[in-house]
Amino acid sequence: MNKILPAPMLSLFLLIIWLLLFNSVSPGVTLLGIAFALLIPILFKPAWPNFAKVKKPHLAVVYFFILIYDIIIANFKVAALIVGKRRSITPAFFVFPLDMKEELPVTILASTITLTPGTVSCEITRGRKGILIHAFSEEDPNEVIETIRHRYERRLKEIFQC
Amino acid sequence: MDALNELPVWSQWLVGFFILLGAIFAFIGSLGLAVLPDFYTRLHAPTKNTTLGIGGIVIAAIIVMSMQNGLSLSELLIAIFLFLTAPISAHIMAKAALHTELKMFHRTKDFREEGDAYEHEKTDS
Amino acid sequence: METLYSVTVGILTACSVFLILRGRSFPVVVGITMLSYAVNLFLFSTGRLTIDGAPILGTSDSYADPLPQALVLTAIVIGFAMTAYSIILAVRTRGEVGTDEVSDSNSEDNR
Amino acid sequence: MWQQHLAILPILIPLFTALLQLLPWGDRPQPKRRAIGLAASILTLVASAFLLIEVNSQEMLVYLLGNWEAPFGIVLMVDKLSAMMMLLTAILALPVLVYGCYSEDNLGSHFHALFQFQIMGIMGAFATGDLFNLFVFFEVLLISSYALLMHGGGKFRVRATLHYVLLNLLGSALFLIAIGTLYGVTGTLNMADMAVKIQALSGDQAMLAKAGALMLLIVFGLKAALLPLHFWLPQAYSTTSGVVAALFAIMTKVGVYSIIRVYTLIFGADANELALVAHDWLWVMGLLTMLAGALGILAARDLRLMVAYLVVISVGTILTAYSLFSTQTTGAALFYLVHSTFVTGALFLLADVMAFERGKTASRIVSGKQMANHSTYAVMFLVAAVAVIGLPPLSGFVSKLMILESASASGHNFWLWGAIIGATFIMLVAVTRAGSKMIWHTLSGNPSEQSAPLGKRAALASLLLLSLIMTVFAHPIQQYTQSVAEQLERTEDYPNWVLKAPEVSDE
Amino acid sequence: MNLLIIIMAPLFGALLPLLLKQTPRLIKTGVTLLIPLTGIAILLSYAPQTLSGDTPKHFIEWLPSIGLDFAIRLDGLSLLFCSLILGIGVLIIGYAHYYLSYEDDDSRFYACLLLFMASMLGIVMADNILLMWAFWELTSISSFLLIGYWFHSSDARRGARMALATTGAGGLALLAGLLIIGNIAGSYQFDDIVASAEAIKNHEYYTAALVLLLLGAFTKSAQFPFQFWLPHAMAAPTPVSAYLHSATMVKAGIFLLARFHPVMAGTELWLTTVTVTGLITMLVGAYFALLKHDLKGLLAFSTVSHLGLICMLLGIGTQAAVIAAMFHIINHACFKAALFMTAGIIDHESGTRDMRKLQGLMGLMPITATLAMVVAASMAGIPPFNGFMSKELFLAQAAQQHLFGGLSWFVPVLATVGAALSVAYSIRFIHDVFFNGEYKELPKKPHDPPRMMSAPVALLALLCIAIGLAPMPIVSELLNSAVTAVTHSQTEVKLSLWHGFNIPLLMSAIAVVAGILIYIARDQLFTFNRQFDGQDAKHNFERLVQKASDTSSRLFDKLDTGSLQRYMAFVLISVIVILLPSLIDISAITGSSPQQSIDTVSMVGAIVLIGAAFGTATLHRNRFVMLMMLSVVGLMVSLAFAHFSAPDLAMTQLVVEVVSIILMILALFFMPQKTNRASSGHRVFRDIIIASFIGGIVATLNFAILTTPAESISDFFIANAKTGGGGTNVVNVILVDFRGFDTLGEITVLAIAAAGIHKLLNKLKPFMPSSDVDGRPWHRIKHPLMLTNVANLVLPMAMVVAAYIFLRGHNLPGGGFIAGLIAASAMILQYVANGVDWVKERFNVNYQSLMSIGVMIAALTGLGSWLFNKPFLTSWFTYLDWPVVGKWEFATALLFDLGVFLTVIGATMMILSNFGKMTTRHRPTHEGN
Amino acid sequence: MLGTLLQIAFLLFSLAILMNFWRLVKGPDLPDRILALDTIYINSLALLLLLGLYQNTQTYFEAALLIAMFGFVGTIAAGKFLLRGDLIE
Ligand code: NA
Ligand code: NA
Repeated sequence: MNKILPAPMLSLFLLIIWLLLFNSVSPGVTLLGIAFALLIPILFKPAWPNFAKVKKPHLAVVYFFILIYDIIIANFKVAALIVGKRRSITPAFFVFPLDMKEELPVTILASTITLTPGTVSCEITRGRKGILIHAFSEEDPNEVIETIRHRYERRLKEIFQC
Repeated sequence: MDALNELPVWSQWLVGFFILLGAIFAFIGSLGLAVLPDFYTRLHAPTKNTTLGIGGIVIAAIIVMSMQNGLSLSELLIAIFLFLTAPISAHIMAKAALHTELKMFHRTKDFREEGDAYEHEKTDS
Repeated sequence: METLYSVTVGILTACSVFLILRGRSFPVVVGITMLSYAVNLFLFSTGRLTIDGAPILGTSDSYADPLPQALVLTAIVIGFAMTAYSIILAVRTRGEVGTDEVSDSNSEDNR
Repeated sequence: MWQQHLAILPILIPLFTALLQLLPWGDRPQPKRRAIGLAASILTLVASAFLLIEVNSQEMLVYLLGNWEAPFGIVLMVDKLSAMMMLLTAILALPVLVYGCYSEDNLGSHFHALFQFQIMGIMGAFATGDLFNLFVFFEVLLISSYALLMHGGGKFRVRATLHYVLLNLLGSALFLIAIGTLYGVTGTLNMADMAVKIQALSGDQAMLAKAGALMLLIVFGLKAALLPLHFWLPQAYSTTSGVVAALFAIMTKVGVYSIIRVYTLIFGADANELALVAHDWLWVMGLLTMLAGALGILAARDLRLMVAYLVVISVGTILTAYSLFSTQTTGAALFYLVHSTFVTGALFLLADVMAFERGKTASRIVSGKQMANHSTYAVMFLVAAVAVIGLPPLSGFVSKLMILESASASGHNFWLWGAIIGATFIMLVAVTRAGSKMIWHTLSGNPSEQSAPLGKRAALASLLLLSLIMTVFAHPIQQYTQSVAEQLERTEDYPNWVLKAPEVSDE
Repeated sequence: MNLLIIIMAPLFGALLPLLLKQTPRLIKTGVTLLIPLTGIAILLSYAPQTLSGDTPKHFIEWLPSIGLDFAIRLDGLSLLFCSLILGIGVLIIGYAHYYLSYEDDDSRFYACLLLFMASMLGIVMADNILLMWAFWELTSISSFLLIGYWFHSSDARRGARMALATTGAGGLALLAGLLIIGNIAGSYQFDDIVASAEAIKNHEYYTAALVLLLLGAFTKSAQFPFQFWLPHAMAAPTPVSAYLHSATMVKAGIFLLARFHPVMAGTELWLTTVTVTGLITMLVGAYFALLKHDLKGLLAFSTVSHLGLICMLLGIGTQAAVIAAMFHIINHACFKAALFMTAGIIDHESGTRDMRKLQGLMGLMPITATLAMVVAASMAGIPPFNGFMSKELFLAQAAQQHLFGGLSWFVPVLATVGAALSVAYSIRFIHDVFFNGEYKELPKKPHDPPRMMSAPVALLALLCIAIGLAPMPIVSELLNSAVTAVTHSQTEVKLSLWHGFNIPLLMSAIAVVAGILIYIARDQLFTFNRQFDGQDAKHNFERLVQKASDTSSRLFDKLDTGSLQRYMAFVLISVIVILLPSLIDISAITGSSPQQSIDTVSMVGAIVLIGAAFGTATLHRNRFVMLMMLSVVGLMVSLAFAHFSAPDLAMTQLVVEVVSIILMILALFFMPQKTNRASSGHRVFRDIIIASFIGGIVATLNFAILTTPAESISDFFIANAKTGGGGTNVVNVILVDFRGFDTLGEITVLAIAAAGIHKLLNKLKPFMPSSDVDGRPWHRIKHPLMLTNVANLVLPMAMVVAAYIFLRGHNLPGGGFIAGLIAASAMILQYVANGVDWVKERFNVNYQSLMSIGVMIAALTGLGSWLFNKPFLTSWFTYLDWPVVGKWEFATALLFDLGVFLTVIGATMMILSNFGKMTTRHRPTHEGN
Repeated sequence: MLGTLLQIAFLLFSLAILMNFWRLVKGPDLPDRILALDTIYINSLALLLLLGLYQNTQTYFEAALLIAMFGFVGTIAAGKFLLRGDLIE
């Protein structure tokens, strides 16, 4: 199984991409897609790191929608600030202390931080202890840290069980 | 162009909404890039607004294509790739900015402690 | 549109030529690369400018001239190969000669 | 089966050989590479020879690539000129490769692959009947030459290569502009078809095409090293390794060939408003090129540089003669072209072995120590000098005499006579000076212990022998070049041959 | 055929001594001697024919189309010269046998001598004037080798080069003259030319032809003002001087005058030029002969003088003058060869040729002295020797001519002066060497040479006496036929020693007396001449050549500065100069097509494109910014392609752009990132002008084309793409099918570039900065975590996209090339994100083989059509109906495109990975985080 | 109506690109320029999508996809250059 299907999630993902690309689920396309979805992970297996496995896929879906929602909100907030009182913003640098160490979850978290309200993850600090964040306009970093911890990090830990 | 006008009116409204939304967001993103005071704040504008702006256009495109030829989600791929890569770009740029010690907006509050970032360490070459 | 297009190509060419006349290898290579862009635009336009007529059968009533497109594609690839070679050659020259100047050290071109 | 594909063999053989040379050949690849390369070069030579024989009886071979009729597909159009140039290339390549197989190929990587790619590019440029395809093959031969020029490395070589590369990149850009202009006006890329379309042009369109035609002159002039586009050549040829320089004896000829091809077939005498657009320019530039070359050999302080300028002179001579645009002068110029390719190739090799055996003084025109094979080189130098200067009895004399004779006495031609005779005199003075310094003015002491391998000397000798052969068989060769010129003159035949060549139908 | 042997024997016989290199000299000499002896034998067999008035000929076709054939003849003139060349040649070879020392390379000497002999024979026997010229130049070459025989001496080298340069230049002039003559006559055969003599003389180019011809003759014969090279040729071994400067080389010029006498002579121009030149040369030569302290120098200038004499006679051109000339040719050959050999013997035996050191040798070498006195007397024109006779004839001619109207009396006076000088230097030769007091210490103690070495001299001395005493039986027939050949009229030569008391005899007497007086007063002459010392022709020549060389060098340094900027400017200015006139000729650049309207996007695109272009050009000193501007240009170009219906181009441009920028940034690491202002203001101004012109030209062309109605072959592609090529993406079908050959070439270029780059990087020792441009140390993290992860994610996704783009390329935008670049870009991202080692550990792909195989697949696909007897690259496609899957197209074009795909990946990766590997392993780093 | 909206969208995106370009020219620092370039890429992607909508064709889809996929590679390269100088190590 491992030989034929080294990364089932990836294969599935690739198949989806394939079908999206062709915009068709005709037998020919699907069969070929399956072939590629199986072949490519085998070919690129050495380059596929030992990523943490998604243990709770349904939570991942929830996470995804929360993320979409937050992205939209984030946009409105930042847009309002840009158009409105951009000279009075109070940017801030602070560190979000990480509670996880796994590569993939940390990456997802950092990406999430960047995509969501008023924060950009600038650095992952030494020993993967924290994420240096730049906030667009934030008086109190602790509030942000709490939100991130609660809203994203917690969920990610659940999804990946780490 | 003519083909678009043949779409049902409700979908025209929907498409129009998403196009406008996307365009406005993207515009604001770029506006932010142009007018915000320092690099770090400017970084926020395009990574969020422009990305979402594209999202709007993508949705509009999906609606149009789907209305014409049945469900068509190809354009979703564009959004996927964009959402996957935009944070990395921002991350690397921010790293570079920190590394080159760019001047910050004077109102920036710095809660960093020594050792939070790598670039302050002395090299041992 | 044709005026705008040709003026743009002309300016692009002029800027490239200016770079080509610089005294160091790097700007010259960049100039040549940019010139190849201009030339590609030029070659492309010999099929005239067609909007909404991509030469994909069944997508339009009147198609853009596909031949110049194919030629430009070839030209782009060749241009890429040449850019790659020349830029690395420039690096090598700098490594061996110690400078990236392309004019002789005792000529006035350098000053 | 292979006869019907004869026209493309001189392109495909080097291509596949080069690709094979790119594959790893185990721990000691070089002997295998040499064997493959030599075998392929012999094959190419045989194929080119057959091609010439075939063309000599059939006038022209047209090969429809992809079985698409002209002008839509790309055609190979091998007429007598092409066949001659291809055979010339193949003949030159063999001894040069033999020379290269004596450790020259160890000086840098990919020598054998690049060598074959180079041949492929040159062959393709000679064979193709399509203007854009000519560009592609120009690029093939240029990129190979960029890499080959570098062979062996070194400060001066790298620098000269950089200049050569960048100038030629500019040339390639101009080439594309010219092609674009001509396509924009005529709507075709096939040269024979373009010739037909050009004849029909008038007014502004003709002027537009003229601009394209003249732009091509710059492009080809750059390749051929016509003044004032020749500056790249001396540095590039004089700093590169001998074996590469010798191979490059054919490179300027590609430019010359293209000029002859385009300004005879497309913008020749039948082109109505565009008839002979380039010939006045060629005349002036050719004469000035000879002058520049002559000054160059006077100024040269290094034998290889001197030979490089001899190449410049040869280009000037050929093109000035060609610009007179008569069958006789063209025929004579082509004879001279063949001769000068062999002789300058031989001279580059000679300069190389001499430099090797002279040691520290290398190929600088100063007295140096006696070479291990001193008397051999003395004789070779004498033969090469006599040939290249154009003194009797060797091929240089024969070909110059042909040019002078064919440019019958008239006001215009006196300039040519003056230029050729003047250049010959300067060559005489400069080359004897070099020979007297390098061969006669040897320092006392033991002769050099470095001796170039016999194979190198044999390769060199065989190139010189070609000059002798061209002298003895001057008449048949001259008859061939004359028939080439006559065929070139009959431009009306080309569209008939090329555009009416039938596709191969299913049986 | 036999006739041919006379020339061919020495020509190919020249190889014999070289082949016999290892044998004793005697054998070499013997074999060498056999060759001219054979020639003499053949000559003798033909002589009766020639003497009876026939002209034996032989003809071999060589290059009939230009009139160059191997045609030879043996008329009286040829016979005369052949006898001299072969006869004296035999003597010289015998003499050289003793003359050359053991260290001398006798093989080379004999070889060159024979080569020279052959070329001389060729000149005098050629029936085709182009052939004659070929041999003419061959004498220059072979004499160059002979004069430079002792090449270790700088005098020999310089003398040889000067001789070659002078005679070579004359030869080239001669060639032009001959071509003109041949052109007028319509043939290069001698008889045809003689037949058109009148036409030639009346032709507008006659003057030019004659001047060129005379230049050839005068340089060869060392006539004034070209006499300067001859004395320096004396650096040659004496046998060479004896041969070249008595009987052969210098006489070639005289021969030429004689040969062309029937064609060119008789005009005012001929008469004046040849006569006056001869006269001046005679005087100048004689004067300098007297001044020389070197025995051979004296003889050399005496030769110049005597040649002037002959030349003058040919100028006068009457039959009697020609007889005198021909006779003197024989006489001069005899006594001058003998004198040279004598000088050689003296040099050989005493170690010097300086007359200021030599004296009183009479007692030590009496035989030599006796012989020398005989031949010197002949030279001085003392009866009863042969020299006297021809001088009498000459003086008679000088006295009789009426060439210069009222000033004609000048000629006999000057002739007498010349004769007097001749007497004077002859006396000097004898008196200074053999008498003039007692013998003084010399490098070697001289004595008479071996008998065989004197033999040739003795033989010639005897000949001098014999001819003098009995001219008619010995030379009359030969002279008769020679003069007939020159004048083309029947001749009856009458020669006798005694003509009675007459004007010439008086002149002779005056000359002898005056000569003695001049000799006595010679010291005053030496003193007078000392002020001109340092005016050495050799040095002048060297200086001239050096100066020409230096001037060219300087000119070159000015013009060709080794500056690429300048070369580029030359090319661009050429474009402007050549193209502007034709663009000015265009009446209106707007063609008949209407323009389309401009939309917002195009406008903005154009503005950004132009802005970015300006940015790239102006910010070139801040290179990183320049690259970013370039990126914008690339992006906008790609948008333009998209906007104007070229999706394939847009995609290609996009991906290529990405890869190029990466390459450039990679390269920038090894380059200065910021540079100081490098160009002066006026140069910038010049460059802006050039750039504007080029931009203007391109824009004009572009606009003119865009507004001209299109007519092209493209409809064919649109019509046949689906039916003939099996695809709906016409561009792709063109690429892989209609013009697949271009694509094959294109991927070949890519492969070559990759191989070339590998070659470039092989020995590269790049300059590597340890800190960035502001002096900041580099960031310590090589591979940021987020980047690594995303790159890993993107790789398989990109592969799916690549597969998709590849598969559908034939029908929709895409294809092997773009797919290949997509795959390659994803791989590059791996390199950037994870590093070389990481990738290498995981993918052990030999990119070079991959790319080679890629091209091979494409090429083999093309080759496949051979199996079906179709031309290379003929495509084939079919629709396969598979169960479940449905109908799928299979096309060979896809296979071809696969080759493209693999090549692109292989080549791109080979380029980037090799370049990436360049950096040192020792950079301060910190793995991951 | 959609036509007008599309025109407005074109205008907005065009203005956006102009503003990005202004930032690219102005800087002041390299990261600013990199960011501007990155944004130009993304806005161009949007333009391509809009063009596709406008012309009702999918021919620009792949080009847009490529920008989405590889537009950031240039940014990464530039950033990496600032950080390490060497892209591939
Ligand atoms: Na690297
Ligand atoms: Na590295």
